[in-house]
Amino acid sequence: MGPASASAAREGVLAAFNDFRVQIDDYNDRRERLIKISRDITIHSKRLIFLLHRIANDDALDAQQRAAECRQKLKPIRAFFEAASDELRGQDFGRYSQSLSPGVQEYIEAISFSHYLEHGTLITHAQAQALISTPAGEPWFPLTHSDYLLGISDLTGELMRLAITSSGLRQGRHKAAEVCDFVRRCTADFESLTPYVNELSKKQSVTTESLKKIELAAYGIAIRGSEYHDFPRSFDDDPGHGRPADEAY
Amino acid sequence: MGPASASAAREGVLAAFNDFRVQIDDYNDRRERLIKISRDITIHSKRLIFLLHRIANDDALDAQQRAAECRQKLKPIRAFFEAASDELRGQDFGRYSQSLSPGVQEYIEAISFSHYLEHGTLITHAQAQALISTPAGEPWFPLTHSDYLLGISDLTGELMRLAITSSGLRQGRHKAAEVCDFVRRCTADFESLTPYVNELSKKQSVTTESLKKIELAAYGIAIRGSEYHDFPRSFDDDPGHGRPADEAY
Amino acid sequence: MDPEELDQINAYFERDAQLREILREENAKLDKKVRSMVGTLSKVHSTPASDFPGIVDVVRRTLSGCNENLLAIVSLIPPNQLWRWKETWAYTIRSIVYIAAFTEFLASGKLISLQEVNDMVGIQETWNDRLEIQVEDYLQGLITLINELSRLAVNSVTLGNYDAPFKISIFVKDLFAGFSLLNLKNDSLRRRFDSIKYDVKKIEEVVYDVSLRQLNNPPAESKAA
Amino acid sequence: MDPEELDQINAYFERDAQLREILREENAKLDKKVRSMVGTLSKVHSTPASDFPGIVDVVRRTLSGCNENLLAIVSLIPPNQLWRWKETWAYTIRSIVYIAAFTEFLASGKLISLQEVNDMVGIQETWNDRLEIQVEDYLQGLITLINELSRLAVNSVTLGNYDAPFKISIFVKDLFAGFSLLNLKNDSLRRRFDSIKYDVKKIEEVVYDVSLRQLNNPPAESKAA
Amino acid sequence: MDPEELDQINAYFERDAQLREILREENAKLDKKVRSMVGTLSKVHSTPASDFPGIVDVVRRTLSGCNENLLAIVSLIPPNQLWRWKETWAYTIRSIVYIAAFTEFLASGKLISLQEVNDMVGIQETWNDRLEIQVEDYLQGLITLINELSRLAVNSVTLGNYDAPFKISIFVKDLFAGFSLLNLKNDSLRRRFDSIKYDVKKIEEVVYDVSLRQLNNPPAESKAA
Amino acid sequence: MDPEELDQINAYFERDAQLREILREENAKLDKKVRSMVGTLSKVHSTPASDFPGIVDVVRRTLSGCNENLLAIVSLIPPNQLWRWKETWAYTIRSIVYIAAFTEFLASGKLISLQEVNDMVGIQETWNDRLEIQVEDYLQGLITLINELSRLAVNSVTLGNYDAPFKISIFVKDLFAGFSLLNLKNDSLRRRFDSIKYDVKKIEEVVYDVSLRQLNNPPAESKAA
Amino acid sequence: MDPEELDQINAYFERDAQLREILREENAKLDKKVRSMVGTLSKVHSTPASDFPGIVDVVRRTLSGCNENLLAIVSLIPPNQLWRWKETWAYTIRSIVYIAAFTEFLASGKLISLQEVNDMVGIQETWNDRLEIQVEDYLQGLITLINELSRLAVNSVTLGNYDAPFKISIFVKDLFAGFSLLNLKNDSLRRRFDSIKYDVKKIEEVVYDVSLRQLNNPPAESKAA
Amino acid sequence: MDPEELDQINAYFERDAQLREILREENAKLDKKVRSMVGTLSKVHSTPASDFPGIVDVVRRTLSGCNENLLAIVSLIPPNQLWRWKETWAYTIRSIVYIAAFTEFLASGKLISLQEVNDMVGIQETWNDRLEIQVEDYLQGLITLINELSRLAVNSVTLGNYDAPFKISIFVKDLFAGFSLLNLKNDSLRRRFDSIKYDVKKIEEVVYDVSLRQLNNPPAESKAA
Ligand SMILES: [Mn+2]
Ligand SMILES: [Mn+2]
Repeated sequence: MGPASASAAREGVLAAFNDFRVQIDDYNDRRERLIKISRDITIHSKRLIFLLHRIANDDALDAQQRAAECRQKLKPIRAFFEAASDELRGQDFGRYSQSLSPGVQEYIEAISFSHYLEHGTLITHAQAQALISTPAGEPWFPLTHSDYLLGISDLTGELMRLAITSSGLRQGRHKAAEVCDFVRRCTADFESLTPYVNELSKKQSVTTESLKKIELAAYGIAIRGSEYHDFPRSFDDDPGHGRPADEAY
Repeated sequence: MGPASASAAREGVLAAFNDFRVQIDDYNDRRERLIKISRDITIHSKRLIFLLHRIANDDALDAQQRAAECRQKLKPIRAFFEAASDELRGQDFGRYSQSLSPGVQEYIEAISFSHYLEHGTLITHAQAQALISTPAGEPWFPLTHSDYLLGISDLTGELMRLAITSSGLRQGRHKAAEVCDFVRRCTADFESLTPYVNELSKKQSVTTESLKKIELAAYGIAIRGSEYHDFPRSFDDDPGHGRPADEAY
Repeated sequence: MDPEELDQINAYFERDAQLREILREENAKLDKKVRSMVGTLSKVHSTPASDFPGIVDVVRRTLSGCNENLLAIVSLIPPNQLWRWKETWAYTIRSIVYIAAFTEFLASGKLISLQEVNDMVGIQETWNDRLEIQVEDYLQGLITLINELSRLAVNSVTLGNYDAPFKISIFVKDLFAGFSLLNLKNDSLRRRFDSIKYDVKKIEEVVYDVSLRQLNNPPAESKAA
Repeated sequence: MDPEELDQINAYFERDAQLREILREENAKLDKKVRSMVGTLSKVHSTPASDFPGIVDVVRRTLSGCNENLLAIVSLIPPNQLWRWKETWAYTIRSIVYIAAFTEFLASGKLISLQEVNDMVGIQETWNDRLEIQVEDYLQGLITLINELSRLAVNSVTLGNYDAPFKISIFVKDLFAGFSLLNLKNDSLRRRFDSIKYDVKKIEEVVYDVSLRQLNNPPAESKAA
Repeated sequence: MDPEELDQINAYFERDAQLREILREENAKLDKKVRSMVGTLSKVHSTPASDFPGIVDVVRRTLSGCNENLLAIVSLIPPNQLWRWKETWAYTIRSIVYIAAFTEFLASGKLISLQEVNDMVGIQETWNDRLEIQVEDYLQGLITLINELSRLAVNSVTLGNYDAPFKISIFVKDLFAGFSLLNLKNDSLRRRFDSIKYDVKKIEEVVYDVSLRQLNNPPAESKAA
Repeated sequence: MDPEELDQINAYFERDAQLREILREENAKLDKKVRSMVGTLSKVHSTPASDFPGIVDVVRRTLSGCNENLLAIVSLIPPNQLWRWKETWAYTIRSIVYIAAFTEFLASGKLISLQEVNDMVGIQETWNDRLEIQVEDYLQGLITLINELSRLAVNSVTLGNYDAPFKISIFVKDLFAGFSLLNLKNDSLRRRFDSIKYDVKKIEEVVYDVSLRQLNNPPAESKAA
Repeated sequence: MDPEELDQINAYFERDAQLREILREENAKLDKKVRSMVGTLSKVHSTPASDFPGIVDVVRRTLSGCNENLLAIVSLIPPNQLWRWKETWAYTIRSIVYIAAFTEFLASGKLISLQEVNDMVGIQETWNDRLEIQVEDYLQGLITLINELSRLAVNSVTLGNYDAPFKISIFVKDLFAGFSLLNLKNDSLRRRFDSIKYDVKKIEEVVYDVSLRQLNNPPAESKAA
Repeated sequence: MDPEELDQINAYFERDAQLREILREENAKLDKKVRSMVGTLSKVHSTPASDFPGIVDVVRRTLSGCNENLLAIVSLIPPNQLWRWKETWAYTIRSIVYIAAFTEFLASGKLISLQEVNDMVGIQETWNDRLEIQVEDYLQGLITLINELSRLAVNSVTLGNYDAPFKISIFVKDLFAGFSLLNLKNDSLRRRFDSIKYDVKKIEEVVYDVSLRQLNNPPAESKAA
């Protein structure tokens, strides 16, 4: 092997690796873009969840107004999904979807919270997929079962917060019992799936803790309600009658 | 129990706790002071070790000059020991000596290094204790066996550095073999004590690693020396003959 | 290597270690004052509301005396090194915010602003490259206040003061609503905010207990609170 | 190492290890008594206050019997080696403080002093270079007492004793004020002290529940407290 | 290395790995049944006490059906290797103890004994070098029961059953007193035992809430307990 | 959750778990062949270069026989699910790349291309939605080759072959230059790439040792390289 | 809880704890002998090969004396509880394997078999439900030997013995090839096996250094190896 | 809470998150240039010394072009926030120091000063509250240089340049002596410094090999180097 062939070999190697560099850079760039989109979706979804907590107990709003506010907040997220869908066509979904997962899960948490507040039921996989679709109903990309389940699992934490903050409020008294029922069913349903989804089984203990906190909130309402049954003014009266009526109470 | 006696009870509690506060503050202050002294001793001891590394291979100095430089550096440490001894009289030694331990161990590491460089032997417990004593030979406080052993254990790490840096130098060629022997004996002696001193058994694996590195240095010298036996200029000549003679080589 | 440059580098490392040591000591002095104020403030739980002004007075005097400690600290920090050293005093500063905010609530029933806390302890605008109450510190201090107010609601009723829970309820719910508007990251602030829902709930329960038993004064007055 | 010196060091550590073993066994005997007293004391949670004297009596008899175990331990410790060995029995001594303090509270409603604990179990002044209840042990024992008293406040009310929570509240608040005077480091004492805040809160809530419903006897007193 | 010996070593590892795999599969089948029973039992939290017998019946039928799974497992274990393989099924066995003990409590209010658990699922004395409910497993199952009973106390009250907490309280306190007498080492059993202190406290608080408001039927009974 | 939907999800995951199990078994069969080839290849460290062709031959025959295993795997993967399952066989595929690349180096001194690896084991273009050697797998395999070549440089000299290190040095340096062109993230590829710096250094030292002693044949060439 | 059952449970825990304690003490005695043998063996690193027989002799005498300790241990283990207690002595047994294998290598240059280790220390076939050298222990001991042999290769050369590395290299490579054929799981054995790759490499480098400088006697032999 | 203040707080949190993002991107651009320079510099290992000037030239041109990236970064940092953000670019800056110091050594054989590095990439004195090469970064860069120079000593000899090791030896020993005078804490700098003893040793060995074989030029010349 003379010097000439040696340098030819070197050129060959460098050419091949230049090619790899392009492929690796493309892979990393795309991952970076998706991770950024995922972060953006997460931020917006978290804000939606905060908003839902705020309006959940706001007497001044009716169901329709609430739904309208939600849809408003959902709009910008659609743009992110559309941007992500370009990177996730065909084979690429398998390759890159993990980078978007955190965002998708937080989004599922947000829309399932909104769905629960509006309908009192669990959003189905199909309904959730429909909210990750073009206006024409074409899915931007498939919603995986695990993203769906992990999002729902986080929902129970938000419901716990809802149950506790609203248990002190008049209109929240029935809520705690309903939420308790709902989360109990979620916990039971998840139980059969934990052998398959590793992260879910980790989250299951958090869910169980949330359930216990909700049970305590429901208990508090029940035991205090039982005492005030015989009182001159009923437990369900608004005791804060001295306050201005338009206060978010 | 009327209000009067209630407030009397409270006064009693507060008086007692004020007393506790004084005791706890005194304890904490004293610990703080000792920890600071320990840190100061550590810093000065580390500097002494650095100095010893620098002068160990310095041809320009003879043994006496080296010893003199060391004594110079030891002086300020004496003042710290004197200060510490005030806090460690009688019962207090048991109570507070732990706070000073890190400093004492680093000091043992330094003086045993210096002792080894001067005499080629291990400093004994009595000799080390004598260096933690007033000029009149009165111990400032007792040197515990574990501080002594743990300090010596760290010495082996410094000897490893010495063996490697000096193995490239002319006058270092014999050193590696000597150090190798010395550390081998230390490692063997410690082995019988590891069941009693928990920290020592942890350090023993570091010591063993150091020993292996020293063995490799000694090996390097031996194998290279064997090759150069037949060479026109001997292995033990100074090959850097082209350099200025006063360079620290 | 140039011997002079070596000396400079060594001196640089030395200074750093010493500064860390001295700052810790100065902060310990300030912290001692802070603990004493917290102790004094904790008396409100067993004191009739009529005696609150006395407690507030005592605390505020110590509070304005903290200025000298802050001055000592700020004079030690080299220019531009706020972010390097702030962890040393962050915890103490948060307690100062809590103390200032608690006295303000007791005195006026109002929420103290960050600027008002600065004024109370004499933190200067010009220090802002060295020592500053950060937004996070201010919010952390307010959360501590909420924790304490839920206890105060309970203890006020025990002492026969049935109006206090209503005042506290209005104040805390307003603050809680404010916090809810913040976009918090998943950090320690978020975790502590998450915990105050229990305080809000407890205060609400006290308000209900008192209202349903009609122990509080005529509604008109509670409105004024 | 000089072989003779190596042998000496080995012998020294050997003696040490043996003493540690024997001390551990002696402490296990004492600990058994302590567990049994803790078990007896836990009956107060389901016993009317009128039967407390009987429980206190039984416990105190066992308590003074601990003297022989302490004597056995102290006779093993070489002079001046208190600090070397105290970890062996520290945990047991803290339980003894707790037991002594609990019986004193049940009997007289008062806080036992460190000296009184010494007297109860016969710890001599002259042992103080070998075995001694340290301030920290005493305080740890009192914290355990506070943990237990918050349970007692709850269970007393269940048993229809509505005055107990008020007594407990005064006692615990005084103690809490005492603890607040201490400058605790970030050590186990500090962490446990932080935990008693929850006990104080719980007791306040029980007092609140009882006051609100005016179930206790002389409401005037509780307000004055 | 001798090729024949290598083959033997490989065969040994192979057998081991296969047995581990099969045992895991067999245990997974049993675990599925266990999970389903746990699911059914968890309905007690939202069911009136009058419907408990139905739940108990369903669970007990599945429970006795576990015998075939245990038989499958025990037949796989080589003689004398109980201690080698027990980790595979220990967690499942503990759940079985919990399930058996919970049904017994719901049915009779009594504590099930280890032998009764063996009988319920048909574990034979002769299996004892291969498969056995160890004392630790039994105790672990009981601790899980206590965890669950504190939830049941809470949820019973929510459903308007004010007597259940008193029953639970008596049962759990008795069990707790038993556990307190055990000389537990610092292992997982000890840590979990420490956790049931919170359950006991929680149950005491529920009993307190009900008693304070005099919601339960014969108040005399609770005092006597 | 809707019971029907729950069932569907359960069924979906069940199918998944089964496929994973079968794939693992198929991969284990392939892995066995791979180990045997790695074992054969490791003989080069104690074999004169003249006997390399025999080793290469043996290995290549087994290598082309891997096709049937890959076929078995690819036929199990549902369309488009490459990314879902590739972790199952990725490690094995990387070893295949290493083996193919090593034989190529031994045979021709050249770097094998990804396409040539595909051809050697019969991976079809049409499988690319189910089974494919990814660029990352190819690079990982080459890193393993570099690790092995630094050993080969050392052992060749031991066997008196003083020219091999020069060949290896040129080959590895070219490859190293290629790797340096890549922008690697902080992942396992990056960590392993960092490790080959030591191999490069080792090879440089061997070349140095041989050059210094002028043991190699045509020194002119090595200087020109 | 039934008092009698409680007593039984306590007795069960007690027996267990005592047996653990005694076993630990017995193992400590054996361990002391083992440490002393390891110490004696470590002298090979600074001793000419001609003095190895003396070292081997001394060690083997102590080794056969271990039989009495093993007898003491095996007589304590209840039937069938090998798997329960083996962790107590596993580490010591592995050291015994290492010692036996090292003496065999020094004496004959050969690999000791598991059965030969048993014979050397008098472990009986009939003990096998209580005490046994497991295959894992045997392999772990051999790995320790390899770790030590790479040191010996280095130190032999330092002492001017240039042939030892070649002997060691042949022995270790053979052993390494054997290990490579084992189907190890991802456990501690696997991790330690990964570590011996470094030892093999180190030995190869020593052989390289000696060959490069042609210091060894009959170069032909090393090439043939 | 004041809505306007709330908006401000929210905006403050928002800005922070965005700045972190943009800084990361800007640093990535700079890092790309740095990698390319490191790649170019690595050619010295296979290039005759006569061609070094060309390599130095190419690198220095890119180096001065880094100024625009640093400018972009410094313009993003708010005043006084050097310590808040420096971690973002610290690693890149250290590589810049290494590159600058390597080119200086190749060009003049001298040690570059921190100020000269600043000048080379145009870092302004006035930026020092936002972006600055810290002493630690400078020292870290020099350590990387030493690591690289020990490789260069080896490879120079392979390429027949027998004088380079002497030059490198003088330079590195001087630097090593300088580092030895620093009082380093036990941090990453200390650990990396500790590792360079191997580089020093390797360089010495090369110098010895060359001198003893009398391959270098007449002594007079090496003195001049
Ligand atoms: Mn959430
Ligand atoms: Mn050291």
